[in-house]
Amino acid sequence: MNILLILIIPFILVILPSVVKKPKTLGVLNAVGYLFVLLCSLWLVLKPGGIVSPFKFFYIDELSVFFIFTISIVTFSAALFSIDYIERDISNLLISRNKARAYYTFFNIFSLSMFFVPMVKNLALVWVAIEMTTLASAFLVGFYNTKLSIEAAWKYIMVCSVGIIFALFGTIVFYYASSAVGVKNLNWADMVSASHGMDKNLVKIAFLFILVGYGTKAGLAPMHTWLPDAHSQAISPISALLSGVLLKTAIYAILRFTIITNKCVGVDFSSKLFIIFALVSLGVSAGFIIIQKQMKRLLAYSSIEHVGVIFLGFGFGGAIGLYGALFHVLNHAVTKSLMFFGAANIIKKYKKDNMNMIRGVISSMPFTGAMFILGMFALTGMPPFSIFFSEFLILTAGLGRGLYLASGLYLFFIALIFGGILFHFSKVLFGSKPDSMEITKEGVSAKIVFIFLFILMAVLGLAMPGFLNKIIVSSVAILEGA
Amino acid sequence: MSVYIFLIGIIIMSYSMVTAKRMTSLIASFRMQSLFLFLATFFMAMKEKSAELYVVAGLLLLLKVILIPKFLSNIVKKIKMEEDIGLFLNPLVSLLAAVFLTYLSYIFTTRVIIFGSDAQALSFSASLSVTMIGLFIMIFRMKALSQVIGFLVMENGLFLVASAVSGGMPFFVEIVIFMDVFVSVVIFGIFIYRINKLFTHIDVSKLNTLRR
Amino acid sequence: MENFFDIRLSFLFDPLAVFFLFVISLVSLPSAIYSIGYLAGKYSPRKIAYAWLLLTAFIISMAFVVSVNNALVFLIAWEIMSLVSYFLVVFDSREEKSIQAGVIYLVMTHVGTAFIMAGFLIMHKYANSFDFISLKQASIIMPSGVKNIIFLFLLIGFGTKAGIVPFHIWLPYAHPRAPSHISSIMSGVMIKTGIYGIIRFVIFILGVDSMWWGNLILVLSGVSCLVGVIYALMEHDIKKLLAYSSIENIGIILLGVGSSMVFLKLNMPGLAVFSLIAGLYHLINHAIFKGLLFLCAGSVYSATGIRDIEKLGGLIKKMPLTAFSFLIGAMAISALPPLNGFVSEWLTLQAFFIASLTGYTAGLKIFFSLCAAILALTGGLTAACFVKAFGMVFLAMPRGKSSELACEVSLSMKIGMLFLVFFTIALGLGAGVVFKLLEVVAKSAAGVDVGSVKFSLNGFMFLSGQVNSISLSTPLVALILGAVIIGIYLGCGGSKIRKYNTWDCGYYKLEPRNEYTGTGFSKPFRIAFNFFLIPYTRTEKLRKSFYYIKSFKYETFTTPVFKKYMYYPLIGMIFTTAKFMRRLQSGSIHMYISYIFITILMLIIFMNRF
Amino acid sequence: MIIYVESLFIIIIAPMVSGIITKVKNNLRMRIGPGVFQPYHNLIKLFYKEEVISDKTSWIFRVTPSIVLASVILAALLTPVFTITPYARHIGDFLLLIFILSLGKFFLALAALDAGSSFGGMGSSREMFISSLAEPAAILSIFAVSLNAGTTDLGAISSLHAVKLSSVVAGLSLLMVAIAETSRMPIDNQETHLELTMIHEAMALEYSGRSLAFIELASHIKQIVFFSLIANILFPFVVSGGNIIFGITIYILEILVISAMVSFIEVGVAKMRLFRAVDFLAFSFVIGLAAIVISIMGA
Repeated sequence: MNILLILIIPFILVILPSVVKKPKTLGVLNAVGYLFVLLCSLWLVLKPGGIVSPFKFFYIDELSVFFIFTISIVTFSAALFSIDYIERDISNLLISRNKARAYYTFFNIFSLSMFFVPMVKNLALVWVAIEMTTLASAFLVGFYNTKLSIEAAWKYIMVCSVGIIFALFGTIVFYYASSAVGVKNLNWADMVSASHGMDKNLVKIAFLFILVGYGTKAGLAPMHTWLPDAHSQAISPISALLSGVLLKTAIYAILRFTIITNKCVGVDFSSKLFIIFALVSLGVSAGFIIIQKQMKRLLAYSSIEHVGVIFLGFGFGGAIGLYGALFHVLNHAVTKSLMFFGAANIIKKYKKDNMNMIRGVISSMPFTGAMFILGMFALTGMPPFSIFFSEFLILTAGLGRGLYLASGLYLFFIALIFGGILFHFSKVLFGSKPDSMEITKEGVSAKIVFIFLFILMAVLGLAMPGFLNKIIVSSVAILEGA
Repeated sequence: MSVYIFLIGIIIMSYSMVTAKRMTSLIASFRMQSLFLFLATFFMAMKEKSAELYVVAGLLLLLKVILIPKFLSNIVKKIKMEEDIGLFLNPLVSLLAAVFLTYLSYIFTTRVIIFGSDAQALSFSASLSVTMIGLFIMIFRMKALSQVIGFLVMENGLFLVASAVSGGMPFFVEIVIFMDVFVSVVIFGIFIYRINKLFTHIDVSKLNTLRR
Repeated sequence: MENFFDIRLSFLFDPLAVFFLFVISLVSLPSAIYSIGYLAGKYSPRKIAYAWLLLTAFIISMAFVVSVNNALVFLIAWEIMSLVSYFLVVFDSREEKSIQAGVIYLVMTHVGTAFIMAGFLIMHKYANSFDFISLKQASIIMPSGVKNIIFLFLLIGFGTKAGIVPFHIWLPYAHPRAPSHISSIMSGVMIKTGIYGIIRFVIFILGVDSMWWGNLILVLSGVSCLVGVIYALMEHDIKKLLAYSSIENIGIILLGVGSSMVFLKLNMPGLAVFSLIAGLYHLINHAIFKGLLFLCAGSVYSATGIRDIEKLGGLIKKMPLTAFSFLIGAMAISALPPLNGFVSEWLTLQAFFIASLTGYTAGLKIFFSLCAAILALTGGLTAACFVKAFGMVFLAMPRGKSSELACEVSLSMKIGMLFLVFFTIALGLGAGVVFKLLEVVAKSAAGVDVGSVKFSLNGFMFLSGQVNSISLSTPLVALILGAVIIGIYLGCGGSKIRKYNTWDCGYYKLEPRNEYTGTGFSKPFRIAFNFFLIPYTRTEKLRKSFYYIKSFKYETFTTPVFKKYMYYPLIGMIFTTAKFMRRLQSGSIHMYISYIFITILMLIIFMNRF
Repeated sequence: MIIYVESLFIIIIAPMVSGIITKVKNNLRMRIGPGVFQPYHNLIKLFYKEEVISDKTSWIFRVTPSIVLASVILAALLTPVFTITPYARHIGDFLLLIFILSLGKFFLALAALDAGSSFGGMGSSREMFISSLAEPAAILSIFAVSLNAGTTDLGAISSLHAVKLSSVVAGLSLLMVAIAETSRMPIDNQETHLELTMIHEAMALEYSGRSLAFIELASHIKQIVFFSLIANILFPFVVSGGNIIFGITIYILEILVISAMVSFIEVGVAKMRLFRAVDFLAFSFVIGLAAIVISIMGA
């Protein structure tokens, strides 16, 4: 039942703005709603799972639950962060109150469509849901309606649509392959069970198209080009959503198809592709991070990097690799949202995004600064934070399989990116703040968000809670096709 | 048999789209293509006597032949853009490229995917080439609107693929996809309006301030 | 899979770990005491509290590093140690220089850690566990090629932290930037964790597999010795000078360790243990006197606010106790008897001597005697370096207002320094006892048990199977020296003394400007080693007319070889590639869409390759 | 007991050796020159003179002379002279000897800097330069001989009872080191006080009276220590126990020969530029290495 709650609450919240007029209350209600969603998904995680599919329309196993959980965490924190953010925008006369309400509407449509992705049974509907996420978020990317944001939105929507079209093509070919063996509905479970009989050649082609299509959405290089624009121009809570979970939904879709493909043509095919794309993404992101000037763009490129890492984990495979990759999905969602919120505060404070002009954040806004620096180290894979462990697991898998070249490149790029990020952010964080600037106190809600995410970031690393471990392990089992 | 005529019509139309220099002609030939698509589906429906296919065909007629082209031409009128669609490649070269793409998709179909029946292979390659041409239009035409049309052409191609390889997707999937496409076109339209408002043109090749 | 995440926090308190824990506490305690006086007044209370927090975190993390029993936990502790020390390096976060230093430091150490990680994981591939014991067992089944790879990775990783050439460049940046009590801990203890890593993971766990390991380490450490000391001679920032000399001393320590590795391979356990003892002895000595020297430099800095020795001078009258401590430290580091530095260098030289006496091949013998020569040269240069340092900072006339107005530091700082002074002398005189204790450590670390290292306690008498006996007794040396000096005083003290100006060739007045500068002092060395230092000068004339030159400016520089020919090209390469890649994101949407098209095309063409 | 007697003996005769060298030099230059006991007279004269001390100096300046003297006396105690009971000296070996000498040098260099005159700085800089290059050469050369003896204990070295090629070569390099260390031609010139060339004298420039006496005595002792080392290395036939007269005569002969050689060299060659000294010492270093190679080869 709570599955439906997870969908119903956002739906109600979609309608809410037309009823409630005051943005502040709207924001609070929003946050409360997503708190409930988070609790529901937590309950899903805690409850000994198994496959449930109400109405024959949904299909929810541990993998979906894991992704739902991730999405709900990020959406909750984004909603919470939005309260302050939107308030400040209104008070700065950046947006009107109606626009604020529009924001909440689109926010909810967006997250609703994201929640749909891991739930629906039919792969074509997965495609539809992902397309919907694009359309909904396009408005949020172009939210401020400036030249830059509109440009970003156009690129985002166009590039992603093209990618998505390829994904649809892949889906159709899959459908053809499965219908050849008599499965004429696009239900994932049936296709998996039928996967042995499918025409290997067809499945391979289909998978290529799926990978490129959804890969565009997931931000794999060289189809990543929309990502930095969209992430940097989007309104900041949404940037967190975009890189925190939107990419992950695309990854989810790819995973579903990967399972079928692996069953049909064996693991090697997909794992080779994954590793290649992952390394390309890592390299590209490393290069761009080193020469980056703008904070949010840098974070965007680091999302590309982390998507690369995740795919590397899936490519390396094996229980350890898959575990690491899934764990990394969660870790990256948490850490990157924290970083985006921090960047949002900093940019709001300094009124500029160019890192060469921002100095002394630690002294001008101590709380955010502290969180941001810790987040930076978490993001670059320093212990005791969680990302270190997932990256470590992935590396273990790689070396365990004896893929020395890939692992070496992985380490090299990680080190490069570490250097780049440290170089840029340490200049921003330390140094002396402009004298005219006075020290700010963050709002309560913002503080709560930071602390919430930070606790996740730190705890997941040192003490993995058992239930989460269980869910990941069983999703790994699903991925291995057991 | 008659299906093939429509197929050929569809491909011809996509060629004409490639050679088109003016927005109006582009939209018109898109409408024609959709019409051919509709006819193809309609005949298939008659052949198989399936209500679902009739409904799908009806939707095709409604959306792709009537609503969307109308909407697009409205945009053209509203924003009174200058007519030409901004070519990176001149029509002749584009045409050659399109033909080459068709050939490529034919090769792909025959060499890589091995179909049961020859007819299937033919229609598959045709539809694939339509998709490719759509992509070609998206890449080599400057104006936002022409990109939208390219997108729609790709979508047409996909629809054709779906119906070619396996008599159409499951019914409700088709419906949802139609809805989706319609919504996305509307949203594209909205963005085109905004672009026009901000930049006073819809030449997206000039939208290149976001770099690095 | 699950066992990946319950990180069992088990400890291994074998003699090696205990030894390192002792070293850590030995240096940390006085530095902590010292910091009370050092921080007071300079920083705000919040900042001081922050400093204490970091200090405790730093010490704890180091303690973890040397005492845990699990490679994964070791890695975590290792990274946390680096992180905390980074925060300490950027403690004065207002200055761009500290930030830059922090970045260089953390990036270098992170790269090192990446290598260590790779090494561990390759080991883990065979052991399927991170426990030291199982790794040790697994080391038997590893093929020797893999062992070589692991060794190289570990050497690079730990070498970066230890600061052996050519991975040393972070050291002169990072150490001076941190607050002085931290620099003393960093230079005294933290870089030693790199040595710990090499001993623990290469000698103890991996086991010396082939000859060239030891030889490689010997060569590298010999180079580190010379490079470190030569740069130290050229340097005139007092803390940078000390940092460079740390590089040199790490080299000396590793000379001991490396030769013990060679002996282990040649299976001469007695010698192996002996030279490992030598290495460990120098390790603890360096920890002590380098800590001491950094504390003294800190006191000078907090008294004058200057680190450039060219601007200091005459402080021995203003701050006698600091001067005395620094003198003791300088004597110890230049291996003057009867202080501790002398003992450990003596041991190392003995190790080389016996090696060149009993080594298997003539080539090996000559190699070892060359190592001895290098060590001797290093000793001489170090003495010169510290004569310069002490002379410029403490002797003669003050070269500026700030050093005239300087006054002795607060009590806690004095206590901190005196504590280490005491140990500097104690480890010199009590050499016999220390040797006995270190023998236990070395035996357990090398994993061999030998009766062949005997010594009696007057000083100590080293007898082993191959060699006749030699003897050294620091207490006796101290006794005789003391006796003679006192005798001289009693015998013929108290002659008539008249105070007068320094003789100035009849020049009307003698100013600080006439004094010999540090640069002048090191000029002979600069010319002698110009093949390595590549000095160049820049002169500029301010002239009124063509004939009348108003003033003449003359600067001399030395070329930082490793940075110029090793690191800059590397970084430049990376940046050029990055700049080239920038074109990928050209901003044209048509381009972006075509990327997708090309990608899919490529994939389809090469489909059957996957 | 006897060893301390002989150490005392060399301490006493130390100044005379310098006197002899000066005498020989003068005779070679067709001069009469002062008698061989002149150094004693100088020392006594200085000992009773009033001291002038710069007011810029600190306690380092005061303690230095006694430390220098003490260090060389300890060195003298370590040095084998003419009667060797091996391992009689439990103090230390040749490494200690080298390091103890450098202790003296260290303090002398500091004291030279202490007065704050540029001469002192020049002197200490050059002295440290020379000695830092001379030390490895010395260590190498004695290393070679100890390889023959199988131990670094000087007693054992000097009672080897066989002239080996390696020890001869080593002795040669040690002679060069001795020339450098005792500040003689062609490295340094004791006779002049020319600012631009002097090294050792420049360091001692500020000293006068009793302190100067100590330092002079110290340099005499240092010189004889080196000579006896060379003697016992080149000609390691020092009697173990027994027949002391024979030992003494041989020893004295050797010392005379060596000092004659030194004075010949001093008269013969011209002083080098400071940076040619590098080549000189590098040469002795190489010879020492050669000695090691030879001894490892077993000759």
